[in-house]
Amino acid sequence: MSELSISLKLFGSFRKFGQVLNLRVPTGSTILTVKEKISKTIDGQESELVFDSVLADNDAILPDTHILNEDIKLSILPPVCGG
Amino acid sequence: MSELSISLKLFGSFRKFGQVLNLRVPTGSTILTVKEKISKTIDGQESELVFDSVLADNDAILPDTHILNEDIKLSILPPVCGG
Amino acid sequence: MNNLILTEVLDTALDIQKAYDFVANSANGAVNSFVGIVRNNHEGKSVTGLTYDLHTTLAKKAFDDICQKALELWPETKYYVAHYHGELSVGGISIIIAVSSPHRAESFEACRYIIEEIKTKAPVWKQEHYIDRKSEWLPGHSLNG
Amino acid sequence: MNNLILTEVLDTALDIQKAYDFVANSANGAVNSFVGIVRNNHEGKSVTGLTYDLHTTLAKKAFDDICQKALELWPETKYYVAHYHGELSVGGISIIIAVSSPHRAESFEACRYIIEEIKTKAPVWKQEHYIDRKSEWLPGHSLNG
Repeated sequence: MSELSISLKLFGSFRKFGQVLNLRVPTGSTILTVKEKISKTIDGQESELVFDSVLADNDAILPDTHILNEDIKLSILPPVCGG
Repeated sequence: MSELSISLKLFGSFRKFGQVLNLRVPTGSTILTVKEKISKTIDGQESELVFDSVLADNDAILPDTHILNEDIKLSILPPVCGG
Repeated sequence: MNNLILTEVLDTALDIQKAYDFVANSANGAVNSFVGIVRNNHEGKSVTGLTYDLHTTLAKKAFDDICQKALELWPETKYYVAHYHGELSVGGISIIIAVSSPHRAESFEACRYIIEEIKTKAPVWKQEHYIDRKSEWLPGHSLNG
Repeated sequence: MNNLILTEVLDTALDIQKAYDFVANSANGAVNSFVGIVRNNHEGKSVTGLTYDLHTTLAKKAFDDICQKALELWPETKYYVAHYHGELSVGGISIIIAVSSPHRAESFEACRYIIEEIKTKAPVWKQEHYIDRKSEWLPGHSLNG
């Protein structure tokens, strides 16, 4: 099964895990699958927060059903509190 | 019948009649009487505006029923539109 | 009147930074401010400027009283009000109101309250000057009762 | 994005006069502005400062989109939004929003709309620093759906 690489930029309370998380998931994975992978990668810490967060590329938020077919740079955006 | 002097400072659209109007009214006149006197003094021009206005000393607006017993400096305050 | 309220009637240019600096306060996370500007048109007429006439003493007293009332309605707020006295061209600032409060909702509410109260209760009058060199005192709200 | 909207993410001090100068316009008689300030306390804890984390690209895009939507809701308005990125001490300015409009009601409404939208839709996070040297990322609104 082929895999793709994700470079995941971390924001807000995910920063305690570093600036970037490098992940590999099967080609054709959905964003939801990526979230499950993130949750495992950080040992189930902040698991609820991962699923309350959204993943985005540099243009827009990607829905949980979005399918990934190639290497990509993503950001994980936890719940926001600007202003 | 004794009289008292009123020095009436003019504001807003009353400024076309000058800075100050000097009036004499019977001692014991009410503010309403003063308004009637003002209206006569400016020949009935702006008569409606006189009765839509209030008279004030330097501390507060005086009600129409307020009685004057001595010489006084007043201001006539037409309807306001600040800001 | 106290260190929570500063009101001024000025014949020099009004200063937004001054308004902010007075109300800013480390316990208050929000500042809302309102600035009134002389517009280039009014009811279809081209306006070149405005003359602001005030009863200086009673206007300042009205501003103080309005802020004091707001302070009772929205505790822990702080107020700055400055109103221009004299002639202004288009673009000139006629009024600055700034309100600080612990949270944002009160800052918006109290600032709106102040401008609405000033419009109907403070002895201030406006004379509009038009492009054809005519002028007109604007109608307003009677202070009667 | 156009001459009616200017949004910025800055790591230098935000400037109230700049906000005013951008939105001021001779056809618009009203400017409402909102300034967010780092408070010295939050939910009973003594705060020494805040770190503002932003996804710079998406935050600026969110500010632009929010202003564009407001412009459709309140025509003839003009917008400035600046958000600070980095660390601020108590009293520091985290956000400035300024809106000009022909009449005052829209300036208040649109400015309030912008801050509420930013609070729930822009990718911005706050880490509070307390007097005991501990820190905490604040909870927020999920961008999910």
